[in-house]
Amino acid sequence: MIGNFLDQFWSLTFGGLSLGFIYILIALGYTMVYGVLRMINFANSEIFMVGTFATIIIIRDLFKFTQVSEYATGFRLWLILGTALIFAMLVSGILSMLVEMVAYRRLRRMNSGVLAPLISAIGVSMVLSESVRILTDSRPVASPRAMEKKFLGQFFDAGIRIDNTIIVISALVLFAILITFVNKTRMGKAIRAVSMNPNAARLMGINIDGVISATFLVGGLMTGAAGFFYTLKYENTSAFIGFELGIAAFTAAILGGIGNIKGAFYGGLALGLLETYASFFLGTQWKAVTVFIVLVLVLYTKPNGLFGEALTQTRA
Amino acid sequence: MSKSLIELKNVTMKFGGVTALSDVTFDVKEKEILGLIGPNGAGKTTVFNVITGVYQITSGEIIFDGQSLAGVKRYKITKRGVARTFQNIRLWGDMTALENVMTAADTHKKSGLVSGLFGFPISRREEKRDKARAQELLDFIGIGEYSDRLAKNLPYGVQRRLEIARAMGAEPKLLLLDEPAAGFNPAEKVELAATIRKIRDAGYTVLLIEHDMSLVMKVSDRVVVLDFGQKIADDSPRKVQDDPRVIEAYLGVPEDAS
Amino acid sequence: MKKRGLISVAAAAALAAASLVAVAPASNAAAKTITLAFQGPLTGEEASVGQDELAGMLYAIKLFNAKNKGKYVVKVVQADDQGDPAQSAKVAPGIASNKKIIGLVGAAYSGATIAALPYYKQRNLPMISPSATRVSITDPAAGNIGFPVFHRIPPTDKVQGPALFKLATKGVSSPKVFVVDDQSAYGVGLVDYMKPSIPAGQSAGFDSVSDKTTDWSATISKIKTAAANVVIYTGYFPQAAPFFKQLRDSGYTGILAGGDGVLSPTFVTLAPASVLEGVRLTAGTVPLAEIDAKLEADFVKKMGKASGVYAAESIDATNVFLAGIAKGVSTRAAMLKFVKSYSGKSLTGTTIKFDAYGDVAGGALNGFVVKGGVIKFDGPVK
Amino acid sequence: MFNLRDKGAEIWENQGRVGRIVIAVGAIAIVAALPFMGGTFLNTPIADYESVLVYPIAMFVLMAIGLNIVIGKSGLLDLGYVAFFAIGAYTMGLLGTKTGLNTWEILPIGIAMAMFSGIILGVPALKLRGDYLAIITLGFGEIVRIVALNLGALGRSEGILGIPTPPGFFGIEYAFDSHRIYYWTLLILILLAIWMVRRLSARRAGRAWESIRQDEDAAELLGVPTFKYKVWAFVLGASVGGAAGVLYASKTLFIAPDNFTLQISILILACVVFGGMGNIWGVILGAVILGYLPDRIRFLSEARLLVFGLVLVIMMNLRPDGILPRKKREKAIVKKDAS
Repeated sequence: MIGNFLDQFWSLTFGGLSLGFIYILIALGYTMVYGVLRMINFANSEIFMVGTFATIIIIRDLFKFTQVSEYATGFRLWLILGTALIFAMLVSGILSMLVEMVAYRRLRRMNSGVLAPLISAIGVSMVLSESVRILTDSRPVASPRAMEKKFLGQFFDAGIRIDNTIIVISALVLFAILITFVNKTRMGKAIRAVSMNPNAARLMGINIDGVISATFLVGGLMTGAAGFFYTLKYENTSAFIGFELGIAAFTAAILGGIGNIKGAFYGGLALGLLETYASFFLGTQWKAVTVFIVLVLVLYTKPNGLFGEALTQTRA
Repeated sequence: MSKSLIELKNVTMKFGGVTALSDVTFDVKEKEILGLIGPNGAGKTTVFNVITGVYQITSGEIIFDGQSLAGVKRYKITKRGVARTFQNIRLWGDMTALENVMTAADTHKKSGLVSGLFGFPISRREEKRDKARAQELLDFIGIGEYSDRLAKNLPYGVQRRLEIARAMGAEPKLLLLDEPAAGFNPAEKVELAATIRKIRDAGYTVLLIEHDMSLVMKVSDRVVVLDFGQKIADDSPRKVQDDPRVIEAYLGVPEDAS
Repeated sequence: MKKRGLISVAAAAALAAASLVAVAPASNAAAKTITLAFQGPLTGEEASVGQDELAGMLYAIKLFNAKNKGKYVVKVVQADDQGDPAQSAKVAPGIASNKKIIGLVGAAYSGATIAALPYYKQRNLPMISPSATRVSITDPAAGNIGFPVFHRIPPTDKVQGPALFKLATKGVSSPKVFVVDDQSAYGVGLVDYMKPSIPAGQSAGFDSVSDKTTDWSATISKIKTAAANVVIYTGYFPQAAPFFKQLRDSGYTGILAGGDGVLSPTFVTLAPASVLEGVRLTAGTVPLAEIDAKLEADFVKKMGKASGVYAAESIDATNVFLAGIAKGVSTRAAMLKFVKSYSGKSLTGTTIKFDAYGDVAGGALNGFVVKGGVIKFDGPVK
Repeated sequence: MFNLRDKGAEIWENQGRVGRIVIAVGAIAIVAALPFMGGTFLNTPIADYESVLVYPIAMFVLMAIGLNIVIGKSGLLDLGYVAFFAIGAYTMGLLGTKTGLNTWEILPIGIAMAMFSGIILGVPALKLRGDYLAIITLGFGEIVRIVALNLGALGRSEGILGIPTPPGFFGIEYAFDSHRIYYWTLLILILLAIWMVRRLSARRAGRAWESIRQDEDAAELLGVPTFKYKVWAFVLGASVGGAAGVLYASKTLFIAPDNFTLQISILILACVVFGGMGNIWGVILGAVILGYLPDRIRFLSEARLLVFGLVLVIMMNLRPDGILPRKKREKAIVKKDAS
């Protein structure tokens, strides 16, 4: 078994890493919102789901790819991928803001506690997934392949595939942009201020509603990007794709330390690798069990999550 | 002199690199009212927090009623006889005033969940006894008429007094009052001073944090002064007022008359 | 292809048979209303299978109603059980006590079927399932759970399991077979009945993967470690397509195979044609487009979407009831008697005749292979 | 604004002993008579009205009362409540098919199993920060289901078949289709659970839970053994879920992992919040409505779950504290912030 594991180590690791980067981006959606509102945004999984469909709309309907098309190359390929990424991000970002307006805003103004918005978000979640299900005749949908899945090279017998490489690099870039945004821009600083102390932020004249909208927008943009990368890598989606991935990403956010942007990063990576290794060693059916046992152990020894700093620091 | 109820011996409390209490030693005698004063950030509330077990002290020792409090769970410290109020009111807003006091009084109940569920005689007896006692306490503190009102709906002054009644509900030997007069007008402060004395006369020992000097000096038997986490004075109110180190500590830090 | 032509003829005959009784249109007032029911998942996560089967049933009824205008109007009560036994247990008594309903197509899932059966048996409601393949339902040794009301069109896991293995390893000189199930009762059942037919030394391993899985890299690593050259997936098409795709993309070049849960026209739309080229599938029936392209075209025209998984089975199941209605059957007892003694052609031209326990007697399995993005009939599995 | 909860409380409080007994008996009689009202507008299309009364409605009510102890009383967010339901059901399934024990003998065993697993889950989980409890409990619920799905002894995905119905007594027979009998049995369990919760609420345990929910640190500092009472809340909630599970298995004769998905946990949570967290009458009303609604709106066909979701969003926005809230909502005077 160990020998087999070593044989497969690098290909498992690459698979786990690229899955981990997708988790990171979705986890950011959870963690940003948690940072400012201290709430689990249950609808984030459906925002991701819509992001995958937005990607497919571009590739299949705008650029007319089918399952028997020739692969795109060169400038056209980058144009397609770029358009799809931006479209997915925008659709998810705007949807995320709408979700905040519908599910959270009124309740927040009424100071209603944590649970009413949670149920309201679950309701939004049901509406979104059932609407998409009806629109898709209840069937799964695939994205036609626009880019050939070439191997760029070998690393200890493990192929390095182009889509995984794109995911890792782009996700890193997006993450760097996000960190810069949060630390350097006016709005980013406002978001941090609200997450540290909403009352103080309000007294300082920060427009709380605006900041919260912006947080949902940014979280949605990241989640939408995850939808694009997911579609690029796996090429399949359905109205209910968000549920499992949402829970996984949420777990990742907690594993890393929720409310903490860096935590989402480490948590996503850790979860991607953990899931892949555990599936290989213990059988895929025990993956979820392993993940949760590890989660409990981690939280037991490090109450702020695996890589989380004290709660108030580097919080989004 | 009567014997000490609680003794802090060389207590040091560090948070990372910040030393909140440095080698603090003092005691509170039985049936005494001890005032604990000091400028903002001197470490007064930290003293409360280390006594009640919110923080584990870095070094030193706290002896309460002859036993060390090191590593004792917070609710057990309360059970041994220490109860406190909070500087920023932390009542259970969705409970009535009476329930607030009764909850604290539950500390010493022998009957628990199971006997409560099946209505064992001991549970009924204790329930009846504590209800009467809680009402007595509310009357004692002068807010008996509010017993059926939700705590969150009470006027500010009543909430402050309810904090005291609730702490007394836990039948403490030592009562820790954290700025009980905050936000009070002069008339209310006079009333409060009388109440604190009355509490002591009823057999409680009181450790009092208060910003209002005149109130502290009026009610305290003895005053301990902290500055930057260190004890700088420990004497009768009159002598402390004249202590040059105390005056220096407060100099430049004009006292707010709140 | 000769075979295909033959099937088309048979299909045409079957359609004609279903509408044989269509005499000259009588006055509308004389039309007799008969109610059938469908039970399966119509909302929620499992809705894909149920909606596709329902479309097949409605299609068959649309044809029948058109042919029998003025004589019969067949209506359908749609009982959504979300594929969940708990939901089924509250829907079933409602359907069972609705005396208008004289036949039920469904339930789609075996678990929901088992939960519903006590009620249908009690009220003597004949049922024909297009997709509940669990062996125990018709196994007298398991306690006659389904007898006498339960019937089904597809062959059971017991028949399909070994056949799937046979098809997957056909023409492979030294097969090393890796089997992956989807943890559903369907997938696990297929594997359980396949296992005894795997000769010693030909098994490369097993994996059991939740049907919510999206990333298959761990399973793929196991397959590579085991150096398998045949991979069989026992589950449904929504997971089969991404699994096969990821496996191929990782460089696997061996054989891919799946059962009737994969045999959906949607399957081939879920991955590039080059990836699915050569995938082998088994099923008791044949997709509509393979039977006759015109049939599929007509289906799309009438139902507004392409036919889906278990479409032919649903149409066959419905046609059995419709044949009874055409013969004037209007009560449950009569319908049950009719179904028990029914013998007729399926869409594919095979004979549908139920044995005492409700299985189609001598049900054989067909093999299919994906070519150029289309599922092609490849002869019966022998 | 008219407040249903306060109005109801007022009527109740203004009654003497006799008046209260009359109201209680009358209410129970009306509820017990529900199975006979199938002919009215209450009837559900397609699904059988009396079955719907048993599952989901009565089962949901029972589970919601149990979950309410955990979440409404003590403020602990439990997203894996279905685990206890599953444990009760599988206890019944295993013992009912493998041993000669009958439902009534298994009921206490099932409850004990659920309580035991409540301790297993509660002791580690309740030591963690409150925010994390949600994900840990969610994981626990999934673990229970996955174990059932993978253990041969539990029938894996095929589940357990042929679970016996409860033996009758006093001439009452529990046939699998005597929905009314099950409904009335559940009603008795529900009344027992209501009795338990009301009894505890008025005493030490209730006060301890309330204080924990509102300000846990303050509670601990005023002598409430918070950890112990949190575990108690978990264990009592589990016991109710376990009881529901035993009866459920004994009614449906067949259980499979598919019956115990995360969706059930979320639905029960929705019942509690939708009805009015912490107020047992609200919780019951919430469970009745959310259990009943999806079957009542079956005429919407494909769109019914979509409409169900919409109802959740709209109602939560209109009544954030639920239909019958805990207590009259007033502007908060006290501001809590960390010391």
